[in-house]
Amino acid sequence: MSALLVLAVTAPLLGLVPLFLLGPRTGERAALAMLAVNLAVTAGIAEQVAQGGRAPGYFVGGFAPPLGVGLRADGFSAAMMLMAALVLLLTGLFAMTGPGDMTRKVKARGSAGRPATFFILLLSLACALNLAFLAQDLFTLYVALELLTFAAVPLVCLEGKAGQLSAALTYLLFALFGSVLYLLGVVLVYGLFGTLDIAHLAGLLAQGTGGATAAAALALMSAGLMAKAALFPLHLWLPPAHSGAPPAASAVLSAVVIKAPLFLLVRLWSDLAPLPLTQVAGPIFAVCGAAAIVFCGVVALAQERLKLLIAYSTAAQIGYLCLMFPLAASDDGQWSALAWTGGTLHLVSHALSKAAMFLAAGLIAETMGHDRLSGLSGVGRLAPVSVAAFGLGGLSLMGLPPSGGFVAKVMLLTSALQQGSWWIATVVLAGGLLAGGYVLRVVVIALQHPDAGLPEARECRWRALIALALAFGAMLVGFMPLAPLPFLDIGRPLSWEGLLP
Amino acid sequence: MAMSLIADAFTLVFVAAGIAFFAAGTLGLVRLPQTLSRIHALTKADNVGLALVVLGLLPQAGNIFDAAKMVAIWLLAQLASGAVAQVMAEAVIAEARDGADASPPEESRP
Amino acid sequence: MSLLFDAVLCLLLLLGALGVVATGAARPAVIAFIGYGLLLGLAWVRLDAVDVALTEIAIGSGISGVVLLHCVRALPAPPRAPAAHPMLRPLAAAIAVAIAAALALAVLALPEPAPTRAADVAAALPATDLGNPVTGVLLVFRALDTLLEKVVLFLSLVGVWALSRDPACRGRPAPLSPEPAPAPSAFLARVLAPIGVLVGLYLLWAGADHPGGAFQSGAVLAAMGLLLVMGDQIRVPAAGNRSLRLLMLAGPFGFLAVGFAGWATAGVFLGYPPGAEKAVIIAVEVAITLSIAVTLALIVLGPPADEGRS
Amino acid sequence: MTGALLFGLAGAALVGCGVYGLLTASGALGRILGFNVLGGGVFLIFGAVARRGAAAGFSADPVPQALVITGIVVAFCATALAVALLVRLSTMEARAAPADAGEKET
Repeated sequence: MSALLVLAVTAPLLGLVPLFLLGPRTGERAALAMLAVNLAVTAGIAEQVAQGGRAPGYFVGGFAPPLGVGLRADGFSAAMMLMAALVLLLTGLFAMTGPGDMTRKVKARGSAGRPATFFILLLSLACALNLAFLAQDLFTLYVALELLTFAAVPLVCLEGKAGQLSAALTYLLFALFGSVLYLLGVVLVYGLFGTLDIAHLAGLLAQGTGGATAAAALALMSAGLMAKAALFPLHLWLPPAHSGAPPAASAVLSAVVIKAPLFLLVRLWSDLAPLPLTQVAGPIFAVCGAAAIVFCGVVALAQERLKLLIAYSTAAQIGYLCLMFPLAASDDGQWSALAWTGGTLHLVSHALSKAAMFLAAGLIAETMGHDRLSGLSGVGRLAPVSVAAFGLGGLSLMGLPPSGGFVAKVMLLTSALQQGSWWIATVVLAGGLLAGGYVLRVVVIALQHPDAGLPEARECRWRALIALALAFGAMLVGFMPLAPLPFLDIGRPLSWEGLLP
Repeated sequence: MAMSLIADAFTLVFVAAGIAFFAAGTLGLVRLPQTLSRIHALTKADNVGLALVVLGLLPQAGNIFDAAKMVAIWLLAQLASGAVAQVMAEAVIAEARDGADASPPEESRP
Repeated sequence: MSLLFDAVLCLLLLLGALGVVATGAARPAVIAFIGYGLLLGLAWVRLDAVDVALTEIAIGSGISGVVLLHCVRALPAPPRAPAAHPMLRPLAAAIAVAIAAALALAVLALPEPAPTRAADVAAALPATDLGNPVTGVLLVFRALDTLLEKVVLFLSLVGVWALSRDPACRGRPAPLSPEPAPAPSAFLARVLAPIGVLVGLYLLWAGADHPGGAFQSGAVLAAMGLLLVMGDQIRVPAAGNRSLRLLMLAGPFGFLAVGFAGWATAGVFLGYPPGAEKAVIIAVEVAITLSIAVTLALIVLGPPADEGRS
Repeated sequence: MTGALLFGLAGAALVGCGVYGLLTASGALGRILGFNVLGGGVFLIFGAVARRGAAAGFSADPVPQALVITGIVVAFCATALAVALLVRLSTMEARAAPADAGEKET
């Protein structure tokens, strides 16, 4: 049993105590320390997975599933945890009260003037995300999703403006609707099988038991997760919530928060559902994904506000993961493995690039005092590092080399072409063109000669460098070899083998 | 045998009477025109109704603790409904007075 | 006979639910919801789930009801909503009926004999020394869920407080009821609160072996606290109060500390020391109960008012 | 027909009611109530599942019962947070609206 799995879930929570009891200054330092510990713990888990070649597990309280609940880290979980921990730590650094923040009156400081609340929510997000990536029990996953919702919603309205409050309320209502659908599916699963442990359920489902009710339960859980992940057509809550939040909050919301329900969607359909069922459901997800890429991409092109543009881009990019479902569920082992790696790499590189872009947009808006695209010409002179971070992050969205987005899209494209899914290949390419359209539009405006006099302000340099670091991270993913990554297949298919007596 | 028959008959009569009071109280709640008279009908009738039901169920209680619990429930319900009826009535009267003043209750903030 | 009672209860539940969703006005809908919660509590008793019944009535109907009624009072009367599309209601009804019918079919299709974990719980429960299997599941077998659900409760208060205009959240929440409290309220608080506290403590104590436990007890204690506040018997505490904050953290973090201690004593996270299981479990329950009581009451009271009013 | 089945079917009907409420509600409060009715139905189905699982001397499977208790508390947290957001939003809107708009409220 690996104690690191327990630490991944509990260590972030320990930071809440100083934040809640002591002042924000002490609490902030403790929170950043715990986020660093979180990164170290997740790195340790990834190391364990890679070294051992199998998934470490833990039975909480010593009770083995199905009576107890188990935690387990396979290669896919470890990769996602590492990505989330990195983004959370860098965003935490971005949001910390830095030199000059106390003296200068900076309007949109990282934590929106509420450092204690912001870091409590950020640490809770770390706990919820790790739990979502590790838990192997459908109800524990429900608790993880709720924890995620309760940490994410207040982030949207930290500044307390009316628009943010109404966006947060819409977000909460969508998320609650999603949870209750998910829970309904869980109830049916328990009624059918008397267990909620994913490994046990996968075994039972593979025998073909459950019939239509099992399919309905999976569909209900998926619909709930789609509402939480803002998958088309349930994406309406995302743009106002993600664009209205303070920059650091937008970054984590767009980069990592929606990744947890997406991850669970993948978990559900690639590890839990039997293959024949996935082959039926896959094309449905792909159609939703394609609609998201095209529809939200076109809407992003038409946006006049920088942050709204990035938010719509998030709603579009979620679609790529859904294109993976039919490709990864095919009987053709080689090309399905390539699609699987491509989809995962897309999740990771999108997280890094989107965090970079939202942080950069926040700095640009802070420098100019607004984020209307029409008034941003020449901002490249005032905020060169931010604009560079935005452009580099955009590279990954467009799928141009060298970037993680490029590698991921090439893998998806190859897999689609090899399997004869021409329409999926077309959507991948069209999505890249749309992304190129909206990213280049911003970059071109930023590099133009200024129309009028520019304000006196300058970008906050150290914060811009954090955004740039994230964008570089997204670029680095692009140096992966164009082949299925064996690490992601460690620990699949799910089982408690080696842990059960 | 005969004892339990008598006890059952006792229960039947008292619970039925209690239900009749509840029904009357509910009818009053639905039919009476004014809030104050509704409160009056409801609390009076329900308190008596609950008392009769509890009394009727006492012979059915398995032991003295269960019986004591039922009596305690009745007493607590008495207390709560009496106090709540008073508070509601005061609120109704205050509302009527404020309505006559026609001054909008602007939320005051320092 | 009892099936007839159940059928009538189900019918009433359905009518209650329709009363909640089909009433146009907010206040009647909320009152119908409170009634719906009470009926649900009865249904739980009929399903042999007294623990759930207590939780549903205390939290699902009681404290939720207070929160919702408070909301109705705080919201301005909505301007007459523009008439919805005439097809909306029939369409929604059709969708709702279809979903209900599909779900009913799924319920009817559940396998017989029903799969159950009862045997596993029965086998593992004696080692914990607990008599109430639900408490066993909540605090021993699935303790991780319960621990994190305490964090959810804590976060929901953090979320409510984040709505305060004072970023430091130090002030007192605005009073719930008009001040000074009406005499009957004060009387009720003086007489009922001691009895209620006793009931709450009894629920906590009984929870190890009989229906009851931390959630139910915490909700009753929270209600008594609110009663005392509304009856002007105690003052709403300031959100910045250090000992208040310690109490809020006691539940989740006391539980977490016991979880870590399990590593030393039982060799596993969230394990209990062999031989002293019941004592430690009850200690955890006491800490959780205090936190639940304080947190629930503070959630109802709402965000602290602006600074300078403490 | 057993009691458990009856309550299971009632739960399904309550889910239908909740969905209807969510679809037709004109304001956020209506949606919050619809969500709660829907949640109550889901929990009731779970209760029926638990009752069906009576075995080993227990009158019901304790695992789903414990999960429902957790679920009820989480649903309450959600309701409370949504209500707090709604109240804050409406006070802000009331304050932002011109003073004469508030006349007809009394």
